[in-house]
This record gives sequence, C-alpha cells and structure tokens, in this order.
Amino acid sequence: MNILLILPILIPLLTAISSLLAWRNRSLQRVFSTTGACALFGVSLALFAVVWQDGVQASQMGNWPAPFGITMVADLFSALMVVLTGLTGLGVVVYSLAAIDPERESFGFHALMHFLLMGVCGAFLTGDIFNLYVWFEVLLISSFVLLQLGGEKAQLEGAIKYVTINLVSSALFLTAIAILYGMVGTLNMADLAVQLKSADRQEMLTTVSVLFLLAFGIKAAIFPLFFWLPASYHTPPAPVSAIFAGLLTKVGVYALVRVFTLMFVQQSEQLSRLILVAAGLTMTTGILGALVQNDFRRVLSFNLVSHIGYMIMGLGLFTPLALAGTVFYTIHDVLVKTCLFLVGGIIYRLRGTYKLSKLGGLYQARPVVAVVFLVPALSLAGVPPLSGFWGKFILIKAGLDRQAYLMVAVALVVGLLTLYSMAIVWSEAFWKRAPDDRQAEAPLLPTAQLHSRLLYFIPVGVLACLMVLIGALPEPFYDIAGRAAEQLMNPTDYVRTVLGRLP
Amino acid sequence: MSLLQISLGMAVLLLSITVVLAFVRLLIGPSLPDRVVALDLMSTVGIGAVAVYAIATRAPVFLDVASVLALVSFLGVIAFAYYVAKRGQAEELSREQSVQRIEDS
Amino acid sequence: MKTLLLNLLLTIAWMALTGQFLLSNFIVGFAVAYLILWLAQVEADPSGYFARVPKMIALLTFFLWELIKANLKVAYDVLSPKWHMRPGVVAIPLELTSDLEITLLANLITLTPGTLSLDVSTDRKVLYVHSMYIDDVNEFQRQIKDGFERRIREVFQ
Amino acid sequence: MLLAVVSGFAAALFAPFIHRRLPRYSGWLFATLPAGLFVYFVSFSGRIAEAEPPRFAYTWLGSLGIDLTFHVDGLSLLFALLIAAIGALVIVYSGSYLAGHAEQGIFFSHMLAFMASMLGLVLADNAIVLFIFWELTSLSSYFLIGFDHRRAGARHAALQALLVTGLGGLALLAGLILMGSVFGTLEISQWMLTGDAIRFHVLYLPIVLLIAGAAFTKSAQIPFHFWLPNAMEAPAPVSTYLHSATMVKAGIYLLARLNPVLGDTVMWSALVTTFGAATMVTGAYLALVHVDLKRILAYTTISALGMMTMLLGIGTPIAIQACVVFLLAHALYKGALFLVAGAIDHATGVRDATRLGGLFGQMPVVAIAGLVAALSSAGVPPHLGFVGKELVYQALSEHLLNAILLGAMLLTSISFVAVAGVVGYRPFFEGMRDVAREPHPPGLSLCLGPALLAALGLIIGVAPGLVEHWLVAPAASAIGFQPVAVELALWHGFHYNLLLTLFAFATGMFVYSRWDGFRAVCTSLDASASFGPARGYDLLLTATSAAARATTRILQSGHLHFYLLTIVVTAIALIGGSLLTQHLPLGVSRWSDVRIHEFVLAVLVLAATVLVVRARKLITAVVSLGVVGYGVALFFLFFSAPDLAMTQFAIESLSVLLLVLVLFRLPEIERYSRTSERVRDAVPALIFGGLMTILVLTVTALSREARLAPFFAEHSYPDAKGMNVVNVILVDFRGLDTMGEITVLSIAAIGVFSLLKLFLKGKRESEGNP
Amino acid sequence: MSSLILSAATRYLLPLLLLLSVYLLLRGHNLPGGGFVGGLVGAAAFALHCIAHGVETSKRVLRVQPRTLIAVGLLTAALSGSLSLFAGRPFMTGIWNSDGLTILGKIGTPAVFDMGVYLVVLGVVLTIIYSLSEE
Amino acid sequence: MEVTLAFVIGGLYAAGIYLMMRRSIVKLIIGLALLGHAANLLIFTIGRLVRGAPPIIDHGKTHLIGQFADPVPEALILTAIVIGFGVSAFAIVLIWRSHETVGTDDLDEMRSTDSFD
Amino acid sequence: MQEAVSAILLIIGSAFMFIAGLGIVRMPDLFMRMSCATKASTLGVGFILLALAVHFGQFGVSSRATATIIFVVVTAPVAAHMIGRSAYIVQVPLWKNSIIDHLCDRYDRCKLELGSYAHERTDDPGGD
Ligand code: NA
Ligand code: NA
Repeated sequence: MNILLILPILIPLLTAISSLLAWRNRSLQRVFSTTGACALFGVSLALFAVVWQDGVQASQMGNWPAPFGITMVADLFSALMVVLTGLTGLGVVVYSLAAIDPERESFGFHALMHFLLMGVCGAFLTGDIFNLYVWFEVLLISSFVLLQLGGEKAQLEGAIKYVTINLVSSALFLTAIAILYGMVGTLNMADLAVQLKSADRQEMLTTVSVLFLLAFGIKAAIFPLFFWLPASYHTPPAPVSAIFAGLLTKVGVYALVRVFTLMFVQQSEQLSRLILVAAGLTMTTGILGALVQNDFRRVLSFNLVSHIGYMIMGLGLFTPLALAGTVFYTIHDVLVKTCLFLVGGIIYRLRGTYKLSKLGGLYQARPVVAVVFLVPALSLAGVPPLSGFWGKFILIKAGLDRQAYLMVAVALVVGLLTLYSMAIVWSEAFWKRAPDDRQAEAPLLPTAQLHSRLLYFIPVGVLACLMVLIGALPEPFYDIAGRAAEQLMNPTDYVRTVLGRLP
Repeated sequence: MSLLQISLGMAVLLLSITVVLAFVRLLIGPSLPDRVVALDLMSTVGIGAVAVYAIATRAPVFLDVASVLALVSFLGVIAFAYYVAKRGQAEELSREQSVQRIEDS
Repeated sequence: MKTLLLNLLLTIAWMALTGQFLLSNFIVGFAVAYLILWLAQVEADPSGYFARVPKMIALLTFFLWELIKANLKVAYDVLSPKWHMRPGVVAIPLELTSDLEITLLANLITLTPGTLSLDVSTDRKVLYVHSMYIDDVNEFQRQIKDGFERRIREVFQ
Repeated sequence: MLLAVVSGFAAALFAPFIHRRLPRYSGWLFATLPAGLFVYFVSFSGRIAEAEPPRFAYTWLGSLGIDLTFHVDGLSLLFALLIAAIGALVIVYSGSYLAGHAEQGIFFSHMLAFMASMLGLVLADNAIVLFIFWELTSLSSYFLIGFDHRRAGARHAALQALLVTGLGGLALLAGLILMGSVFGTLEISQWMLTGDAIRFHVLYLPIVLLIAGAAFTKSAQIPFHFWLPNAMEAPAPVSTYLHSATMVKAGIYLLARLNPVLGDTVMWSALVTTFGAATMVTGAYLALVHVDLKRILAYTTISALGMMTMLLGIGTPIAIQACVVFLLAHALYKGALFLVAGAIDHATGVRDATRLGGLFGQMPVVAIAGLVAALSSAGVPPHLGFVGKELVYQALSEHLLNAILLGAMLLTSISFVAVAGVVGYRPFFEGMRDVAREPHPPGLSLCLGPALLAALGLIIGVAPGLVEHWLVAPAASAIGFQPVAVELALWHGFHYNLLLTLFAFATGMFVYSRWDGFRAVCTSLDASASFGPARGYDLLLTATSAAARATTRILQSGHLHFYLLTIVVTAIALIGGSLLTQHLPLGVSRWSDVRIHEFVLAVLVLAATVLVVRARKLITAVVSLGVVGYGVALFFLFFSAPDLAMTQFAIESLSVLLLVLVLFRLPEIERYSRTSERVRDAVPALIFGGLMTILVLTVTALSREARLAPFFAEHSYPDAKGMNVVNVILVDFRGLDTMGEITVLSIAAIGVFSLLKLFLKGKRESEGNP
Repeated sequence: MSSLILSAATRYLLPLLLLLSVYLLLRGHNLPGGGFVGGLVGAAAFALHCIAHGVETSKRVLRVQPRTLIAVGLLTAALSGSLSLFAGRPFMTGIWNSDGLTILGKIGTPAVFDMGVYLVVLGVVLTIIYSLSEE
Repeated sequence: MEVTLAFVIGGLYAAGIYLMMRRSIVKLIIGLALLGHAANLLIFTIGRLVRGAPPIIDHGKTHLIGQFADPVPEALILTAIVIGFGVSAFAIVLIWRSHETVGTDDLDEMRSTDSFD
Repeated sequence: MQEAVSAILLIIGSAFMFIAGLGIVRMPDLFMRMSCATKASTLGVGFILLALAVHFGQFGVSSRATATIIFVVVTAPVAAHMIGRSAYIVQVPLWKNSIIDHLCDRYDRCKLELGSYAHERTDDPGGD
C-alpha cells in the first residue's frame, strides 16, 4: 500500500474535475490549476524520495494480487519521470497563467492540461501493459484537444496529421498487446517478464517486440515515423508546445525503454543494430530538417526529433552506462525542450512572429531573453558544462566502449549541427539588426504588468538554472541516472516488488 | 434431433438468406433511402438472430442484447433518415439560390 | 396526479424488466421512475386511463387481425411471380387532433402491411398514406376512417 | 586553484553590472583580476622546478572518473602566465579601445570568461575538464568574434570559427575518451607514466588523428586555417588575445601536453611535422597577399603556429626548446603588433596598409612599440624573436629532412621580415596616409599594452637568462617529459644559421621594398580564393544546406498519405522481416469448425468492407460501415461476449449518428487519386492486412494457459460480489482502466465542444501559421 | 425538420428508454449491462429526443448541463475509488455494505464507480450531440 | 473459426489502412473506424473463441464452472471500444472543423504546416 | 408442448423475415419495399421474440421479451415513416405503375413543410 503511487494520477484528475466544475469561473480555475500543479510536484518529489531510499515501490489497485489486478509501480526511472512531469507541469501552468488567452482558458485549457499530466503520470507509473495503453490514450486525447484548442488553421492542419498517425500507433500498440496476451495470457509487465522467458516460440516474440518498437517509435518520434511531429508541434500556443515537447515524446521513449529492458531483453539484443540505425537516422534527418527552417518553433521541433535519437541510442547500445546516458539525457531533454519552447513564446509575445527572417535585434533590446535563450540553446547543443554535455558525454563514452564508432561519429556531428542550428537562431533572432526598426522599440510584453512578466520568466529562469545546476554539479544526477539504469538492467527488484515474490 | 433444433436450424438458414438479400439491396441501392431500408432490415434480422441465438444457447442474457439492439438500430435509422432529409433540403436550398441568382442577373 | 400515474406505470415496467415483484423492488423502481421523470420532465396526459381499457383491447384486436390478414396478402405478392399491386399515395383527411392520436393512427396504418404512413401535413389536417392496393381511392379513405381512426377516437374521446 | 579558475567566470557574471556602475574605469578594475592571477601563478615558479608539480583535486563527477583536477607544471605555468599577463594588458587596452560602446560591459564579461576558460584549459589535469575548457574557449571566441553582431560579416566569421573549432572539439572529445578507456583513467598526469600503453594499442592511429585534428582546427593549421583571418572581424583586443597570444595556441598546448604520451613515433612526427611545415609556408605566403593589417598579422600567426606545430612534430629536445622560446617570443611580439594595429585602426578608422603612413607624429609610443615588436618578429637581434629563430634553425638542421625544412623556414623568415616592415614600419615612418579623419592620439591605456609587450620582447631577448630556468626549462621538460637543461643565449657564436638569418633579412628587406609588386604576383598565384579550404567550407555548408533542404522536402513533404505509407512500409518490413525468419504453424486446417451463420456473417462483413472502400457516396460508405460495425458486434455475441455486443451495437449507432450529423456539412467524396496511386497504396495495405492475418493464425495456433481467467472466475462473486465477470473486471479488478477510459471520453467531449464553439476573435497573426 | 409522428413517439419513448438504461446500469454487475451500456442507451434516448424535438427542448428536458454530468460522474468515480485510501487500503479497493438491498445487489464502491461511469458516458455523448446539433 | 476471422481481420486492416491513405478527409475518418474494428476483432480472436458460454456466473452459483469465454479480452475490448468512440468522435468533428476552416477536403492541400519558408 | 410452440413460432417468425428479405429485393419501388420489409420483419421478429418468451417460460425473461416486442412494434412504423418521408423529400420516384400520388409537389423542400390537402378541397384529389 503506497498512496504516493496513486496521488500523481488522482491530484491532476481532481484538479481537472474542479476546473470542469468551475467552468464559467476562470479565476477559480487558475487557482485550482496552480494549486494542483504545486501539489503534483510536491507529491512527485515525495515519491522520488521514497523510491530513492526504499527501492522500488508498488501498489496493487483494488487490493487484488498481481498479476490479476493492475499494479502501480515506481522504480527510479519512473519516479524520476514523474518528478520531471511535476516540474514541467508546474512551470508550464505558471507560464500559461500569463500566456494563455482568456478564450482558450474558458474552454477548458486548465482541465485539459491536468488531464494531460494525469495521463503522463499514469503512463510512467503503471505496471500493466494494457493500463499503459489506457494512459497513452488519456494523454493522447488531451494532447489532441490541446493541440487544436483555438481552432486556428495551422492548428487544425497539424492536428489532423498528429491525430491520424498517433491513432495508427495506438492500433499497433493494441495489436501488440493482443498478441502478447494471446501468447502468455497475462498483462502485468513484471509477470510478462517472467512468463516470456519460458514462452513457446521465442521467435514470435521478436515480431511482438517489433510491433512495440513501431507503436512506441511513432510516439517517441523516431525515424522514419516522426513526420507527424514537425507537422504539428509548432502550431498551438507556446505553453502547449512546451509541454508537448518536454513530456510527450519522452513517454514514448520511456515506454520503449521499459518494454525492452523488462520484457524483451533478448529481443533488444537482436534489435540493437536496428535501434541504433534508427537512432542515427533520427538524429540526422531531424537536425537536417532543423537547419532549413525559418520558423523558430519548427527549428525546435526538428531539434526535438533529432535529440530523441540520443535517447534511443542509449537503448540501442544497451549497456548500464548507455542506459544511464538515456536516463540522463531524458532529464536534460525534458528541461531543455520545455524551456526553449517557452522562450519561443516570450519572443512571440515580444515581436508577434516566430519567423527568423522577421526577427532580430533581441540581443540588444532584451538581454534577459537572450540569456534565457542561450542557456537552453547551448545546453541543447551539448556545450559544456551544461546539462546536455553530460548526457551526450555519457552516451558517447558508452558508444565508444561498445565500439559503435559510426554511431558515435553521427552523434558527435549531429551535436555540432545542433550547435549550428542554434547559432542560426541566435544570429537571426538576437544578433541581426531588427528588419523593422519600429519593432525594436516595441514595449516589453505590451499589455503585461510586472506580475505577468514574472509569470513568463520564472518558469524559464528556473528551468535554465536547473540546466546550469545539472551541468555544474552532475554527480548527484549521474548517480540517479546510474542507479536508475542499474534497476533497468537488472529488473529483479522490480519483478519481486510487483509480484510480491521471487519469480 | 428435436423439433426445436430443426426449427433453430431453419431459422438460422432463413435469417442468413434474409440478411444476404438485404445486403443485396444495400449493394444495388439505387437511392439512399433504399440503402437505409436495407440497413433497417438487417438490424431487425440482427434482433431476430440474437433471439434465436439466445434460444439456441439457452442463455436468456442475450435477450438484453436484443433490447439494446432494437433501441439503437432505431436511432441509427432515424439518424440516416434525418441525414437524407437534411441533405435533400440543403441541395434544394442551393438549387433555389442558384435559380435566384440567375433571376437577379 | 397524471405524473403519479405515469410514475406508477414506469414502476410496473421496471418490475417487469427486472422480473421481481417484491416490495423492495417496487420501492427501487418507484425511485428510479421518479428520478427519470424528474430528469426527463415528461408531461403526462393519459387522462381517464382506466375507463378506456376495454376500447383499447378492441383496438388492439382489430389491429392484430388486420395485421395478419394484410401480411398474408403481401406475402402472397412477394412470393408469387406475378404482381397484383395498384400502388399510390392517398391523402386521408384527419379528424383526430392530438399528437398522440395522430401518431397512433399513422403507426397502426404503417404496421399493417401494404400501407405506409408517409407524413402528416404541417397543419395536421391530412395524413398521406402509401398503399399497395388501391382499388378505389374513396373506398380506401373510408376504410381507414371507419377502421382505425374511429376506433382510436373511441379510445381517447 | 579552483578559485583562480572560477574567479574569471564569476567576474564575467558581474562584469556588465559593474561596468554600468563604473564605465570609465572598468577596464583598469577588471585588469586587476588577471594581474592578481599573474602574481599568483608567478608564486608557483619556485615549486615546479622541483620534481613534483603541484596538483589540486576537487571532487566532481567521480563516478565517471571526472574530477576537477588541476596541476601546474612548466608548460601550464608558461601558458598561465601568458594568459594572465596579456589578459591584463588587453583588458586595460579594451577599456579605452571600446570606450563608450553600448556593449562594452558584455565585452568585458566575454573576455573574462575567455580568460578563465583558457586558464582552465592549460591547468586542467583531467582530460574531460580540459575538453570542457577547450569548448568554452571556442564558445567565448564565437561571441567575441561576433561582437560587432549587426554586421553580417562578423556573424558569419563567428559562425565559421565556431563550426571549425567545434569540429575539432568533437574529435578531441572522442580522442580523449578513447585515451581514457585505453589508460583506464582520465588524469593526464597518470597517462604520462604509462605512455607506451597507447603507442602499441590498436586505437593509436585513430586517437592520433583525432587529437591532431582537434589541435589543427584550433591552431588554424592547414586545411583548417581559413577561419582565423576571417576572425579578424573581432575587435583588436580580441584578435590580440585570442587569435594570436592564447587561444590559437591551445592546439599547440594540446600537442605539447600529449607529446609524452602520443609522440615519439614515426606516425606522429610525420603527421605533425608535415602539417606544421605546410601551414608555416602557406601562412607566410598568404601574409604577402593581403593589405589589411590585421589579416596580414593573422596569416603570419598561422605561419608561426605552423612553425610551432612543426617543431613539436620533430620532438627533439632542441626542437621543443625552440618551440617554447618561439612561443613566448611570438606571444609577445604578435600581441604587441595586434594592439598596435588596433590602435591605428582606432585612431584612423583604417586598416588598409596601402593607405596608411606617417603616423609616428600622432602616436609615437605606439609607433616605437610597433617597430620594436616588428623587429622581434623579423628575428632581428637582440630581440627574443631572434633567439627563438636561431633555435628553430638549429632544431631544423638536426632533422633528417633538414634541407626541405630549412628551405621552408627560410621562406617563412623572408616573409616575416617583409611583413614586419609593412606592419611595424610603414604605417608610421613611411608614405602618406590616405585616411578620412584626422587621427587622434591614443591614451595611456592604448599605449600601455603594446609598449610593455614590445619591451618585454626586447628585454628578454637581451637577457634570456631571465626566463630560461624558471620558465623555459620547466616547460620544455614538461613537453619532453624529461628534465631539460636550457641554455639560452643571444649570441651563439658564428654558425651558419646566422648566415641564413642574414640572408632572410636581406631578402625580406628587398621584398618589402617591392611589396606592391610582390603582392600583385602573389595574388595572381593565390588560388585559395577559388578552390582553397575556405571555399571547401563554403561548399560544405552549402551542400549541407542543400542536403537538408532535399531530405526535408522529401521526408517532411506535408502529404499525410506519404507519412502513413512510410509507416506502413516500415511496419511491413519489420514485421514481415521478423516473420520470415521463423517457421509459422498457421493451422489453416482449423477452418472446418466454422458454422454456417458465422460464415455468412464473415462474408457479409468482408463484403461490407469492400463496399465501404468502393463507395462513391458518403452515405453509402457510412451505411456499409454500420453493417461492418453491427457484424463485428454479432461476432462478439456469437462468441460469448454479450456485454461487448451490446456496447458495440450502441456505439456503432451513436457513431453513425455523429457521422451523419457531421457529414451533411461536408462535400461528397471526391476521387483525387489516379489509379496508379491507388494501386501504390492498395498493395502495401493488402500486404499489411495479410501479415495481420498470419499473426492471428500463428498466435491462435499456439497453446496457452489462461492465467488470469481462473482467478476472476473464482473470486468474482465471493470477493467482488458480481456475477457478470466482465463487468466486475471493468469496475473492480481492472477499474483503473475504466477510470482512464472515462477520462478519455470526458476529454473528447471537451474537445468536440471546443471544436464546435471556440472561434478566436480578432485578427492577430496566427501563432502556428507559417 | 420536425416530424409530428417522431416527436410524439419519442416523447413517450424517452422515459421508457431511460428506464431501460438505468436497468442496464444497475443489473450490469450480475448480467450484461453496466455503466457504459446504460449510459449509451440513456444517451441514445436523449439523442432521439433531440432529433425529434430539437436541441433546445431536449436540453430543457434534461435540466442538467451535460458538462456538469461529466464532472459529477468523474468525481463520483474518483471519490468511490479514493474512499478506500482513507481506510488505508490501496486505491479502488472495494468497500461493501454487509447485507445490501435485495434488488441492487450489495451496495459497494464498485457499484458507485459504475454510476460514475454511467454519468460520464451520458454527459459525454450528450455534450457531443447537443453541441453538434446546435451548429 | 479463428481462420475465418483471421481473414476478416486482415481485410479490415487492409481496408482501413488503404482508406486512410486517400486524400479525402472523409475517407480518412472511415478508415480510422475500420482500423478500430480490426484491432478489436484481433484482440477478441487472439484471446481465443468460445461459443455460447459468456463469463457470467449462473444464478445460485458462486463461480464460473465448465467452459467459459475468457473475460479478460472482453473487458479489454470494451475499454478499447469506448476509447475508440471518444477519439473518433473527436476526430470526426476535427475533420469537419478543418474542412470548414481550410476550405478543402483534400488532404494534399493541407500542407501549410510543413512548409519551411 | 412448450418446446413445440416455441419451435413453430420460431419458424413462422423466420418465414416472415424471409418474406421481408424477398420483398426488399423484389419490389419495384422503395415504398413497396418498405411496405414489405418493415412490416414483415417486425412481425417476424415479434414471433421470434415470442418464441423466446415461450421457450424460457420464466416470468423475468418473458416480460423482457414482451417489452422488446412492444418496443419494436412501436418504433418500426416510426422508422418507416421517417424513411418514407425522407425519400419523398429527396424525390425518390414511385413505381411507374402507381395509380395516384396525392403527395406530389406538396412538399416545400426548402422549409421541409408539408401542405395539407384540405386547403385544396375543391380540386379533384387526383388520379382516376
Ligand atoms: Na458491463
Ligand atoms: Na427496426
């Protein structure tokens, strides 16, 4: 019995319900939303602390013994992801208090945001493969709705692609679950891990694992399944893009890591090369896409894709160090992508456009914005000593240790190209003279009062500080990543805690 | 083989033929209402099939399925009829408008 | 009062559905029916309900007889290779006024094979009926008016 | 020690604020930091002469073997002192050079950060720490080159420097990690102890290539040299500090630092010497092509860097000694010359050597400093440059290929002499100036730097003993990893090297006198503009951009059907591939257990599916879809799932209602695609369907024990108090699924509601609209 | 688009269908049915009413905003699951009264949960249909 | 019976995917619906088919006896069906709104979010 | 006895269904197809449900079967009416041998209103 395992789901749910009940009262919704986000963050920290101290935690929903009921379980990786969810959620909620227009707010924005957080937390915490599907659907549908909320032309066009392809992914996921159930007759992931070892027809498991790879690969946006992402992520308002970029693709990565470390251990050896190829191509095509964009947020979207490749690379290498790299990189990527998209929102608020060709002169005019852009941008490019550097370092070391030289070369070159891409943005939006001189004199956040300015900058600032902090003091974070990876590589504790016995 | 079993067999056969016939109507149309009628008949056959199945398996629980099917298939047919009428109205309106436009010019 | 009656009717329907005639089930059914009536705000108008039961039975019997008769006629036409139909749409002037009565009439006509109520005019004065066997228009109109319409009027008025 | 390194960063953080408070004196104020550091580092000089260099360790990322370890040996000390000293002078200089500039505070911030990075780089003992500072120097260089960021040229040059040195950074990281794994530690001082471990390792060649690549990009060796002249977009203090005295020497530092580990092999020496010599000649040659003072200096810097690289490649004790001395000499004279050029630019706004002249009157101190530094660079005694060059000749003459190398050196020396004339003499003492504005005399802070540096070059040249024991010898010992006794002297007696020097000087003077003619000849011979490495860089960038455009246009085409097709084809490849490798017991013989009504239903559903696909009218498609849905529900019913059947019936009807409510607002189905396109899509779709069929057949042919069902059958009634097991699963055993499910429904409802009701008002630019 | 026949028929069908829907809900624990089907049938009933009588009438008849039904339903479901948390048991652990009413079966939190499901389904479908019809 | 259903499932998958790759947004929606049916039927079939023995405990018994259909896939499909309904309801309206806003039903003309200039 | 009754009812019901199926295919126009299909199938399904009620003989089952029969009987004509009405709105043609059409041109298709014959009492109702 561990109440902390269900609270990350219940708190957003109750927050969302409260917001729904207060449908007509925007200010009340804002209060609920902020309170809920704070509570979620607090609970996530508590959960993490417990898992850190006492090891894997599990709770059997409905008090039915595993594998018959649904088990909620948190190992370090899960707990860490929940903490990141709480953190990003809080940041984005605070930011959106200032950045979201009243119209969107009065059509359920806050409720949707918390539904999304609920789905994400559920996906991280569940120990049941079908329940994972359900949480995926929760977060997907919330993201669908958030994506189109406002109904602008671009939003709708993007949403069609996003929705369609993600539904295909869901269908594949469902198919994979069905086959798994058809083969071993259980749904609990820990139980599956045990059963699959002794299943008839191990070769069939390769097929199943390939299905999971496809389904989660689409959600994680890896090559060649990522096209929906750059088509849509730049279309909604900044806070929405930010939370999508920060969390959603990571859920796909999380799911990939989870199933391949827990259930398909042998298969992940077989598929290792395939995953590495996908990782390399994801990095490359993503960054190439970023280089040609004129829209700031599309640059970020393609970078998002590109850097999924790094996380997948860790999975493909499949050593403790590599997985630690994946975990570390995921922490970093959540922070950096959220932060960059939020900064994008600030820029849009200042200049009314995302187009690099129309931007300029921000360096002089808004040095604070320049700083809060630079930190995540450099961190993204892996410039030391920021968070991104360590993530990349660990992965590259792991790659060299496994003699995956080509992979390492690709990862390094893509790092350089990322730097290039960020330098283009910097040069165009900040260094270049503003194409329109009147723009340069536009007041900072025209309608915003001081507190609104704070709402914009506090989340961005905190995230940027975290990146610096992780960069400056990597040891505790590497320690976490390392221990999380250890648990992933050796899931005995996980299985024992879930099933209540040794397999 | 009891009388009931024979009759069940016959029922299954007849219902199967009926549903195929209805499907033929669905296929050839020609008008939208024809297809809707075909669907209506198919769903009625469905209700019958459920009832027959309940008898055959001695499971009265299936009767509830029949009740629900009766309700929702009615809804479906009403929806289609609604659609056909609305579409007809829309077409009529646009024809009217184009006539109006020709007269105006 | 009418609502109470409706409530009771629904309660009976509930007990029939659940198949248990027990006091506890009556209470539950009554509560459910009450809730539904509150939720759905149905205005009831089955006034003078009990006096009309015999007339209703008469109507029902008449209807069933017509039903079987007509069904056989149609069945013959469907099965026989040669057709005997003389179809057409006939307007039937209505004397019934309430929605319920008109609806009942229309539905009974429809249920009888060979005839089909197409629509009621917007001013509720005419019911348009499609029939497969029209030998004489006036005779057909008279049959309907004397048959279903009269009996329905008797039930409700 | 950590404090010494970090203090620069801390100062950088506050520099803009301090500067805003004290704009007039901030340069002097900030210069106290490097000055203090200089004093601090001088205090080490006594200790490093003893055997064990001081080491400082601070725990950081110990689990990966990365701790903040620093050590101060001769090599580090030499660099640290240069960095601190020149840093102090340059910062003072900048205080006046950029006075009144809006971003001067930020400039100081960047400079201080750079200084700290450079210090960290030369002091680090841990390879990764070294790398981190290495990258930081590249980064601060980017900001400093792009300081005048409103000009496209500055931005372009900054990016170029960043990318080229960034490329080297990648190589360095990979190389260092590989070395770390070979040695099992990342502490460079540990590597020294077991250098042989790597020379015979399989990875030796790749490591050498990576490390050399890193050093070559940073130190502007051929073919990566082109970024350095372009970096002259930076203000003069930056060029002085980064691009002559310190940062570009980081590559030299790296080669020197790793010489004990990697050096002493044919491979190493061939590679490093060749590239160094080639760079030296090329730089010297290109210096004669240009007229911009700073560019000329940049090319001579490249040449000098090539010379140092070449010396490290040779690797004999005398070569190392020559390298150290020349490095010191070059830092002093080139720093001074850059500052002089900056002062000229500052005063006249002109850097074109052909348009400058006769400035001595306006800036006598600068002029003298310039002349002195130029003489040092020309290798004229008694300057330190002369001492250095003599040693170089000596080192080269001992080499196997002495003829070639000496020849190259001679050519270089000639060029240096000519350039010295152009830069140090001509602007002040010769010709007429052709400048728009009246030059204004430079202030104290502009004169201090060049004067002091030039003077130092002269003083040390006259009395090399000042530095030989406590600075040069330890540095040379560190590079060679063996104690070296250094005897520096201005006068070595008559040696044929002296003849070479004299010859070079005479020829150089001649070239100087015919500078215009030579320039014309050289320019006509210079092919680098059309197919040099700079052109290569441009091409590479263009190619990358073109490739990026092409791939993105193809992949991210915007066609949803292409996206789906890609996914389907990938799925087919992966699933099909995995199925191909196995024997599949399909169990098709099981077909016979089908009942008539089931078969009819199956055919009906398939037929309705075909009808859905082929329908020309929307409503036909929807009706047929309804048939499919009802058919599926009947399957559920026939196989013991009444709850499912009910739900499916209900949902199907409601979906029909929804479709119908929406569809009559939509246009009729159009056939947009051609037959060939339809075939293109139909084939993969059918294959995918076929794969699914195979999967179902295979899996259902397997035997399996039902693990969950017996439990539910057992506990449903006694413990969960329900007889409909499916419902008990839904609300109890797996209630959490249902919780999520109703959440999905609720969200969908909000979505539909907002889609139908929310129309944003106002005509602002759509956020997402590109 | 109002048909007299349809509107008269649906007026009397509505309570009957709602009865069926509640019946399906309550019997779902022991026989086919449950919150989903119950809610769907209830929604179908109102949908019919909506087609026949128009949205405004149908909304007036329902009295409650469908959105409120969703929120209340979700809250019911969430609270029924959370009740066991206060007893120190895991989320969604069933809590049952000892004897229970005869017809409803035993009253327990899973049954309440099912009612939440019913309300949500009803609210969701009606929200969708009403807002579509209003367009 | 599994064999027959396997072909039905294959057909549904193929048809669903084919329709989704059309350019008309309406076909996209219909394709999605078919794909949903396909997945549900696949779970159902793979969970093994049992005729006429629903997992409902007979009156007076305390647990299921004899042969009965596996209730787990049924519960899973029920969840999947309902989720699918919510999602497709949203998708249908999304399609309508897109058509309304963009002014076309041709997906090839909805490419503005993928242009990079 | 019970079983026999149930069997006979079942066969009658199925037979009516079959007739409905034939009717829907054979009849020459929509209205006559509906006349056959809706009615015969309603009757057919009524008989089948009756068979079910008789077969199980339990009160709970029978009452529910009856309720379903009533429901089908109530809804079928409404559905038929709705289809017929919509068919007339979209001008589905009558069979060429139809002898009379009082409804002809009386629909205002724009407002979906139906005029009453009563207003035009003076005219000949039409046909022969
Ligand atoms: Na149920
Ligand atoms: Na019907």
